[in-house]
Amino acid sequence: MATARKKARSAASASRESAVEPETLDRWFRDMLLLRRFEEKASQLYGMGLIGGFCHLYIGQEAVVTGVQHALEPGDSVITGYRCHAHMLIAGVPPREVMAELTGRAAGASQGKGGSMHLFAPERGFYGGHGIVGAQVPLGVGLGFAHKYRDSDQVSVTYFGDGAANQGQVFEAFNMAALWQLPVLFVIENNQYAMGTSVERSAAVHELHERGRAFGIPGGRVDGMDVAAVFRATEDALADCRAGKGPFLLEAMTYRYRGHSMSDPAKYRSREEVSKVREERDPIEQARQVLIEGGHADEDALKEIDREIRATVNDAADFAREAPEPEAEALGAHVLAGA
Amino acid sequence: MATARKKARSAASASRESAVEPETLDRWFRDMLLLRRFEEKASQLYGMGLIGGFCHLYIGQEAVVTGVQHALEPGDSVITGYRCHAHMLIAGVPPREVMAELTGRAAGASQGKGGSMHLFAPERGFYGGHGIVGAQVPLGVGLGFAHKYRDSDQVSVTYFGDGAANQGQVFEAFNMAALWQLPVLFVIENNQYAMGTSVERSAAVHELHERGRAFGIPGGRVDGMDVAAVFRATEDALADCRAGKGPFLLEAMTYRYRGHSMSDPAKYRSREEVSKVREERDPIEQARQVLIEGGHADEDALKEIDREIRATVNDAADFAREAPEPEAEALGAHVLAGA
Amino acid sequence: MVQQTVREALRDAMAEEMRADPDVFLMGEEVAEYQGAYKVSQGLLDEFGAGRVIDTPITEAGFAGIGVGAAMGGLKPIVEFMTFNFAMQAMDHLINSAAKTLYMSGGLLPVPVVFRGPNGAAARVAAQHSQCYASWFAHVPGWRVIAPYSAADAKGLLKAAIRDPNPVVFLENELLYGQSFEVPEDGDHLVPIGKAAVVRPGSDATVAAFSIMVGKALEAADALAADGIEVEVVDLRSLRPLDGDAVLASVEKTNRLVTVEEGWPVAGIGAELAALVMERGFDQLDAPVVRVTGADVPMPYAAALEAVSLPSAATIADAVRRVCYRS
Amino acid sequence: MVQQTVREALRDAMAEEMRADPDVFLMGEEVAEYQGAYKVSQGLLDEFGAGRVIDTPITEAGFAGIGVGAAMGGLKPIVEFMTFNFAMQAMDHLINSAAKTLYMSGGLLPVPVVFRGPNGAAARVAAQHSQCYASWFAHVPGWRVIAPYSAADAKGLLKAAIRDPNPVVFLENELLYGQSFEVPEDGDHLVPIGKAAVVRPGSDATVAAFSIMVGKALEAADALAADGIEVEVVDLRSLRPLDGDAVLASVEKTNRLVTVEEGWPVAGIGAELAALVMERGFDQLDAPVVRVTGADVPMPYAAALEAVSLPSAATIADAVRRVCYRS
Ligand SMILES: Cc1ncc(C[n+]2csc(CCOP(=O)(O)OP(=O)(O)O)c2C)c(N)n1
Ligand SMILES: Cc1ncc(C[n+]2csc(CCOP(=O)(O)OP(=O)(O)O)c2C)c(N)n1
Ligand SMILES: [Mg+2]
Ligand SMILES: [Mg+2]
Repeated sequence: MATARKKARSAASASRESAVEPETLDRWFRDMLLLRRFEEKASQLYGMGLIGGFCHLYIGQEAVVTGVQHALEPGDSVITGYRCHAHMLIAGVPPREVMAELTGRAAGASQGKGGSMHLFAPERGFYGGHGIVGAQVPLGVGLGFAHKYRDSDQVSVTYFGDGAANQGQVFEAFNMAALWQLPVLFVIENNQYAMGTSVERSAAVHELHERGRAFGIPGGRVDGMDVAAVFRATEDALADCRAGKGPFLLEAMTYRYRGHSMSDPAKYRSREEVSKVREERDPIEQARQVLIEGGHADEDALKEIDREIRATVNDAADFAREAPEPEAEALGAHVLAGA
Repeated sequence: MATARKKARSAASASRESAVEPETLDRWFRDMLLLRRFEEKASQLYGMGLIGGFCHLYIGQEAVVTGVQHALEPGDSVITGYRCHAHMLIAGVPPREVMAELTGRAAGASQGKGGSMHLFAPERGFYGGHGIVGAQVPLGVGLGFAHKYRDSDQVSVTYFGDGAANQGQVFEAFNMAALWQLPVLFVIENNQYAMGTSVERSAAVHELHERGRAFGIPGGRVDGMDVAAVFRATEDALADCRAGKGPFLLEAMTYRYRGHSMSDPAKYRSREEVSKVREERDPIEQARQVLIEGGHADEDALKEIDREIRATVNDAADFAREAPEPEAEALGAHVLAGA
Repeated sequence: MVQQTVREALRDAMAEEMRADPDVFLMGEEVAEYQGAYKVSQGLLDEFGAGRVIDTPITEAGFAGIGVGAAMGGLKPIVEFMTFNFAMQAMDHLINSAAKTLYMSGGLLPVPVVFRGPNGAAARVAAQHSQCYASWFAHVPGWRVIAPYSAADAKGLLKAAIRDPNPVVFLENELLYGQSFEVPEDGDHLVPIGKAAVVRPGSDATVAAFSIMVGKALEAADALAADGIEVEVVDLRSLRPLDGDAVLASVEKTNRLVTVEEGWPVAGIGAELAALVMERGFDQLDAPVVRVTGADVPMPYAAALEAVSLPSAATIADAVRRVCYRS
Repeated sequence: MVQQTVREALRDAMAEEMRADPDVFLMGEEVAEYQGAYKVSQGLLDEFGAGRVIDTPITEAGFAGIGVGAAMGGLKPIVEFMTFNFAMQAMDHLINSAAKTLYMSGGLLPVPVVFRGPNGAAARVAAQHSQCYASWFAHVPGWRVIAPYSAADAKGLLKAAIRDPNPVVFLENELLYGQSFEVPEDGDHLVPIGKAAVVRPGSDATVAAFSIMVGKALEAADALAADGIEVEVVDLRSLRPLDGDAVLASVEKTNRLVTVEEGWPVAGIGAELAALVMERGFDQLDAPVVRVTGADVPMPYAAALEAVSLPSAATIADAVRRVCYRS
């Protein structure tokens, strides 16, 4: 473990000296594209009535989880809210399992019991997938507590939204994380809206990364549409957390292209606002540009990647449509463990 | 109202130019002494089994409510936690009613239903007396909301403890108070302990008056053992609140001489620590010194005041012992209004 | 009578009370500019302005407390929870600040606040978004708890709730919002809190239900009528106070009772009704009371599981057949 | 057997489990340096150190969430609430994060956390500090709910709770902390969760109670024995699962049931028992079940009112006489 960690760390610090290495960027590009194509497909399945309830797409925000995840080490834990498809996929869960959960099938990650908002893969360090705004923040601090309790140097990465950042329990968790110097990287995915409420209308002060100052928690902002920037900022923050300096608060400035959930027409912002971000700041497009302009890949190669990813996603969708629903007997299973 | 307000304000600003006027200080001295003697008596009654349950004495902190109260105007509202005998008395509620509530009698302020922690006098602007740590803070912001909703220029004074200052709902309330620019004066009575937990052990950063900064709320610290200092700081803060500048956060550094409640032996701090504060910073003793050294009163006059106050307090105690308990039929009354 | 959805009826109730009383205001997440997460407050911002229709941050404990404080200060707040699941973050203010204060103050400090929003299961929103709080809230003294079914009752009871000097918990149902009913055109349609209604008379068995389950009970009654079983359906409407007299009067006639709720069984509303009828109508019963409830599990997401976890017209009809010894 | 107070039994249960399993730790307000607000954790800081006995700020939502998160991370936290009244601030984590996660995750993510602390009324602490949450917690699936009476059960059930892979709500009673009972000296005294106990056999009527009310029921039984009425007292011990079989077995013998709880009546544990017996033992009953409960009011402070708001041996005895038609 320790060696793996050291290796990963030195590889990482190498990458920041120079520009990002082409292989690395290629990896990131593939990952981000998978997240996007997966959710585009999910959106289709939702439209067809195959996915029900709430379904919160991450499209536009892909650089955040991608940049963060690649800075993690095995054993680190990750937790987030209901907008969690991407966090599940980036943790390495097969797209089939995720999509089958979205369609509510027995082969889904949660055997069809959780759905879109309640995805979990603890064996891969992903602790969900929580539907109550802000609740994941103390939970994430609890994961950090467990890391420290065990004297490991793992970190808990705790994602939450700009809207969640107003929740009282977040401040309670900040205080304890700081008081006990827990290894927690708080990542605010500031996509500028909580449902229909912009940060301007929900927060008296908009520098959300400053919110930990009252507890001595250092914070910073990063361009959440730039995967390499997210990676570097995460690397720095994690190093501090691992070094026992306690929590860090990273605010990733990002944007969601779609409505809050599938049922939101998103009338609270203009089409222009959305298309301006898509055109000027799209994380996947930016990565594509670097790959092409740096001569690391040509259009055809990237198209081929896209084809592969679409095939994977289509396969996941086919699987998720055809997989059987849970049997009625499953209703009473998993209410209690060991019962 | 507006004239009264103006008059009060100009009197107040006069008093700060020069030193505090002797009559004013005399008034404050009497008030603080009433609070102290009242609670010393309550402590006796508790020891005799006449008061039950929890009983949180305010002894040592008298300068805070006294200084604040004298800066208020009619129509301002006040709310606090369970340590509320002083807030009730300073609002002008007859000591008999307060003591009879402590002994659980029908003649008590809450007809014996609330007890020590649940005292109310809304007709005098005092809204309780709340037993759940931190809960009074959103409630106080709600009172401020009502003031603003009615376009009045009254202010809500919302007291809470250093321990309560960690509560998440406090931060939620800060955010909304700031976002909506509500006229709320938050007063943290920092007596340095929350039950047995010192601020050092409960708060990652100890400058509690800085806790509103994340929401743009200005704050300041004042010596909570100096009644004139509290008065002046409150006056300044209230002027801003009334002027529509939104909330202010005042941290009054104070100390409680007794245990957290009557059942607390307070082993978490040394006798020396307590006696040092009593000897060097006692608010009543300080006021006495100024009165005497300034030649505004002599020892005999002050002793006479004490005699008067003791008589009032003894009368309240006698009343509270002899007043009848509520009849059993009272059990079902006041569950619902108008029912 | 006009045809109205429950959504429109609730909106009209708020608008009428806001017109009548300037102290009434609405606060909650997305109630203003978004017109309500479920569009229940459609048009209110336009009519009453941002001073009286107020979007809050996602801070339930905070804004519920602010609502209660404003009520203490003499206003008449309507606090919308986007769903009651999120009210769990505010539970302390609901119970300790709202329901208990009048009593603790010996009558000095009333708290005329209405907490409203959808309760129970919507469609496919899984465990954290589907809980029914009916029995929790009904358990607690110091307030009123309402759970209407029809649009007319939704309107008349919400208006009554806003005027009530006590805290009121007003449990709506998302799946009912779009459903249409006849609503009296009377500009001031009020329904008294605490009275159940017989929404279908019958002689063979009583089905007592509330909120969306009244609709299922009526469906079941239709199906059973075809078999010659005449069901009396009692819509409880209020859960605190619970109209025991109305249920007992019906049982006196039918001698059989089935209770229906979508919430969990243990210590639910059905348990309370069974106990009540046991205490006050033991000799009337020709068969033990049967409870139809949601399954005793967190709500699953999968369509097939969700379907079996909630009462349906079929499960209600089965229960009625059982109490009639016709199964 | 040794004589121990409930307080000591609880402390020993925690200490034994902490010795046996390094993943077990205790967190809460004043649990460490102060030795517990009610001294239940006396000595634990000394023995296990500040890494495993952890004082928290007064932030129930936050530390309950941290406890649940630590359990998700594989530890076995014991989260003490100074009283369960304060757990209302943490209700969302109890229900939505602890009780529902195993189910939502299709079995992937167990949450082995114990929430413990005093529940219900202490003496003269008034409405905000006296609520009994028994029926609320029992209502919810996904966890276990325990409310012991004796020191032996307190110890054996708390040890079982700490080892259980599920969330457990462990309801203590402040007035019982100082009460002494016989406790087995067996170093590893475990009591199975979900099993009631007949703590006094009798043939004329069954009284089912839990927590402090078991003591009142035993007192009532003594008084009634003098009148020739032999009461069987069933200590429920667990409220979820509720041991319906044990209650029914007793009722089969006595044909009469009185339920006792200090909580409010509506949708309480008594309601559940009445409904259960109605469903499964209707023909056994020679009299309707009578519920003895706390008064349906917020708890008053005045001594005289507090006394009449809680069940006493006398009110229990009256109820027994009623079901025996001897009043
Ligand atoms: C406590 C709580 N209140 C309200 C909701 C409803 N809700 C779900 S998501 C959401 C907006 C959250 O916005 P943000 O935190 O910015 O995250 P984003 O959706 O932008 O990723 C709201 C209000 C909820 N799930 N939980
Ligand atoms: C939510 C909640 N948690 C715990 C308690 C128990 N409790 C009562 S007072 C108190 C300490 C509060 O300290 P602080 O806020 O500093 O006020 P002080 O007592 O010093 O005036 C605690 C823990 C409570 N009443 N409410
Ligand atoms: Mg957002
Ligand atoms: Mg303090």
